[in-house]
Amino acid sequence: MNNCADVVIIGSGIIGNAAAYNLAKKGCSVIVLEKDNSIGHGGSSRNGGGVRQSGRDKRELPIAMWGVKNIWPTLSEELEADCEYYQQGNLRLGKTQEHLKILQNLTNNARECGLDVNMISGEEAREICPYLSEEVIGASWCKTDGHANPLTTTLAFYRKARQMGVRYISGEEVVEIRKIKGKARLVVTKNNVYEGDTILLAAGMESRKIAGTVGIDIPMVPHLMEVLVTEAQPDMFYQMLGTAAADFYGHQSKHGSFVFGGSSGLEGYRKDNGTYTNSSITAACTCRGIMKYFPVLSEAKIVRSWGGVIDMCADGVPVISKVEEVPGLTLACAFTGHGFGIGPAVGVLLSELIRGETLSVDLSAFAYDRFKAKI
Amino acid sequence: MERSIDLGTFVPEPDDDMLICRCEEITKGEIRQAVHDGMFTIEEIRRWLRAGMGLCQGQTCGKLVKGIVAKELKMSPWKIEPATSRAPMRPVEMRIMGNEQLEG
Amino acid sequence: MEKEGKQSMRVENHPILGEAESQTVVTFTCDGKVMQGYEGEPIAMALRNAGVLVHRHTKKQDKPRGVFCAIGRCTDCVMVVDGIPNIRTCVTPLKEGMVVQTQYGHSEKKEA
Amino acid sequence: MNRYDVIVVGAGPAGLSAAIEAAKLGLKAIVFDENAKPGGQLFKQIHKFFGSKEHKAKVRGFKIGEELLQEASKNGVEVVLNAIVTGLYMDKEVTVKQDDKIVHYKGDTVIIATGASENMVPFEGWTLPGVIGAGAAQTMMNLHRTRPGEKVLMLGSGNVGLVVSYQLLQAGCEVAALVDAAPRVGGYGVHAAKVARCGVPFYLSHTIIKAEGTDCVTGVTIGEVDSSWKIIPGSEKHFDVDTICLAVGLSPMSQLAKMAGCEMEENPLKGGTVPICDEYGETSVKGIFVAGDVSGIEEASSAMIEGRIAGIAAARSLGYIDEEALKEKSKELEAALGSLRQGMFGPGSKGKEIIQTEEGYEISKSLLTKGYIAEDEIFRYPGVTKKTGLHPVIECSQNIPCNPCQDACRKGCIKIGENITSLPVVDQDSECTGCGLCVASCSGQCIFLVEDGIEEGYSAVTMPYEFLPLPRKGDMGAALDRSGTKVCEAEVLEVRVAKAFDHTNLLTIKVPADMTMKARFYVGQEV
Repeated sequence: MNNCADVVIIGSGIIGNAAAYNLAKKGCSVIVLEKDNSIGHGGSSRNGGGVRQSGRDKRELPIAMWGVKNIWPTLSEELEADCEYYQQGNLRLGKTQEHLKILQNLTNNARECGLDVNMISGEEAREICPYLSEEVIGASWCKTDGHANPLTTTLAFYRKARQMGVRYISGEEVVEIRKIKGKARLVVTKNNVYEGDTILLAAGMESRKIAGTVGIDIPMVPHLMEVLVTEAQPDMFYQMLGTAAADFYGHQSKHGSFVFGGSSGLEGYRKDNGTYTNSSITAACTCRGIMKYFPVLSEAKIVRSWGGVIDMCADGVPVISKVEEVPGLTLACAFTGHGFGIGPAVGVLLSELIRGETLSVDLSAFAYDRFKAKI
Repeated sequence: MERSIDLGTFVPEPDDDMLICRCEEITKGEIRQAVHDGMFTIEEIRRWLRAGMGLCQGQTCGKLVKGIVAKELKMSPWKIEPATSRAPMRPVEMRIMGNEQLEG
Repeated sequence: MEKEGKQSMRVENHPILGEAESQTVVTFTCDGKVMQGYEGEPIAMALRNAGVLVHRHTKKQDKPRGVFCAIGRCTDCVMVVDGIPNIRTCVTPLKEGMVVQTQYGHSEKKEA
Repeated sequence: MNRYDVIVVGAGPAGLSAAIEAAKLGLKAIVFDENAKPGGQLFKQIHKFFGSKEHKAKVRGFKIGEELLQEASKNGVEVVLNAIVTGLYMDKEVTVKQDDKIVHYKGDTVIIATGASENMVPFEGWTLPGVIGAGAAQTMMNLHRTRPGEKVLMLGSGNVGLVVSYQLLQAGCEVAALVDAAPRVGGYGVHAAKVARCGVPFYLSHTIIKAEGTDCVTGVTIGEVDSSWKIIPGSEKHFDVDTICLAVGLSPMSQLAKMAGCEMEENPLKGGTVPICDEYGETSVKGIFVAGDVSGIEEASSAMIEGRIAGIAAARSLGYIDEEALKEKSKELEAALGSLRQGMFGPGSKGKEIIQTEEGYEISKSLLTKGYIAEDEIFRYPGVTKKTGLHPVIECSQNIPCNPCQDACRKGCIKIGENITSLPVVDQDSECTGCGLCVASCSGQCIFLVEDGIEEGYSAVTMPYEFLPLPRKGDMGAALDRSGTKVCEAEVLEVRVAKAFDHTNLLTIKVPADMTMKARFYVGQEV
């Protein structure tokens, strides 16, 4: 097999796969290298499936809005697979005045960027989603938000890219990126060497170590987030949910099960046994959080829980950027847990960035060299 | 693992309609097709089709799915990694899950 | 238990286990029909002895299912019990007055 | 947090044995089990166990369960039932669903003894109500005293399929056929023989084509398979049954070990995914041990010994005993385990076709394909003699680790010797008193007493009998041969019931002299 391609992508998550698909569509040859045995085994398969605009950082919002408008509505059709995209709004719930203040703030920020989001009362929230408890006194409501199935979406990009001739190699751990005559060109794995005109590093938290092999550091740390899933329930509601207090987030999937993400507050201090080991207390904490808002779910059985690592960036937004001192290297990492919803849009933008095309959305806020000391 | 290997064209088989995953009602044909679509690992099959993601979490069909995937990939089922194990080992109601007792 | 009728599958006397111990009979309903069983035995056993084999119909294909593993693993025998769906009847003890319903998909209602 | 020296997951033979052994050495031990009754599968196993008398041979499974429980409570082991271990986390933290709570515990050591789960095989209609696992059948009839159906077809001729078929017969079901895709019976020949002589036909090299019925099973079609497992056209056979029972093997239930981060392997000889462990059952995670089927599918007798070894090793790792004591204590157990693993059904012989016994006797082809030893094969074996007068006939033809018959005979008529798997030899010169203890002691029910010339032209045959209703002296019925075919009329001469026989009653029938070596079962006249 030919180990050379126009673009070598490291990482087969939603970002890597969406970029691979878009690059292939534009005629580039692409090789995708995945460290794990399974495609999309990192955060792309371990998130709440939110396709949100509300609640995003101002810098990130334009990508999210562009994606919701231009990519998501036709994505299932384009990939010929059901991404289970539901655009039925996002409720971010509050139970205290303190919560409402947080929500008001987020709402104001988003409205400044032109997003149609507004504050609603507890009653109005219950009209949208009648299963909410009386404890909910208000919410922010963005009706163009939604959710999709991150598992099928990530794999649908992979399937389509593979059909279009993108070469995937799983179980292929990258050891280093090597420069040739001043330009990043070789990707050395434990077993092989691959060569590309462009190297796209989209390996989540792993990206830090790999970027380090060409002297680049991105200030990010791993945070373990956990998700739980219930047995299938009768169809109840299709809004994406979150809370001001970040107790949990999630939705009911097309299948009927509820998928909820949550945290215990101790995410930065995890220890593991080599897998994304769940902590013994997080799922319980998430359940308690959920039941305060949705007492009706208290009999729903949890069938599985899992953990995933967020590549938490120092300033909370990703790095999507070429690297000046390492020509040939493009970074797409540090998504801080917001990567899925904007992933399909980022895939398009990366194909534009790599091919030197006009960018559909300005990416200057995501430069790799934006991190400065505080004083 | 090289994902661009040629598995030949997908040829329907007479027992493709047979259910394999009883919980999620996934058929043998769907699993075979998924392999041809590039889903080579048990995790990918689970995520793509939901086979083994239902109430019993693959306790009944796990070995069967492995066998089918292995056959399509023309490899030994013993070379195929089973799915990750995750808590809870049995379904647990949310109200019970949230009701922890940490002290004796 | 005289009221179980001819469909009863009880093993009253067993060459190794001997005579069955006497048990408390309780009354419950299955899809509205009044039935009897032994207190504390799995719901599924009382149903088997009342001649009920179909516990649910599946969501996608609407196919009948019943007891398969009988030890709470496979979850094929789930029914709606006292209004709660997905109850594993093979490991849930029978109680007086229980309301047991055939499960269609994820609830007791037949989906259109 | 609640802390124990050792937390044992699973109150089956391995788990209880582990906890008992650990508690005896001073460890504070707790056992969790998800079931309402302890004992794991033991309480469903109403047959007598094989093995040596030191390791509970000829005791029925459920009795062994009761004995283990008593021993556990005597030694201060806490056994918590209806307690589902939901997870095994870092630092050996165990979460347990108890009532409506999740209780957290920490163990200085954890012994995982979660046992096995049943394999399944799909075919058209396999989701119909009435298709059940063999474990389900056992649970229903032996624990809940409910027959799974009236008429059953069994798929699988391993020990589980054979034993459960026999239990179905004992519970009053009809077993229409015993089917296996393999060309040879997988389980012990003696288990097969006791099913075959009840008239159950064996269909080897056959598999289920489909289960019939709309709402539940009303019939089944099987067909013969060729060497590449394809159905041979025209070989289809139909049976009217209401139940199809699947006994197609077990897989280690090792998810908890995997979750805990133990290094795992896919091992066909052990039946599936198992944690890699050392000779004491310790996994790659220090302080986490495994014992019993979870570490590789074997018999319950092996599981008990593995459990005891793990319990002792846990004691060693916590400093309750020293290395020397560990070695000393485990030595005898390792030896016992080694002897149980001998023979043609031991792990070393898995998948191999055995054509002769260790002693060089040819294995009965009929036994392997039809479930019973053919008449022209029976005299090969050292337990079958042409001695005149009252004597035992031991139709034991395979190297199985079992020796209670040797001790049963006070006259020394039966010899097995040092090697527990050797075939029993009947000593022609020893006197037989006809006490029948050997008949009742044989877990495989393959010992008969025969006596020629009890009156002119007639012989007496004494056989083990575990069915109801129990025939009475003077009853007239028919004698069946090893294949379950009626061969002659028979009169019941005697029915012996004794506590020492433990429900294996001794039925003596009178048959024509030429039937002495044929008549092996009895059915009363239809009422």
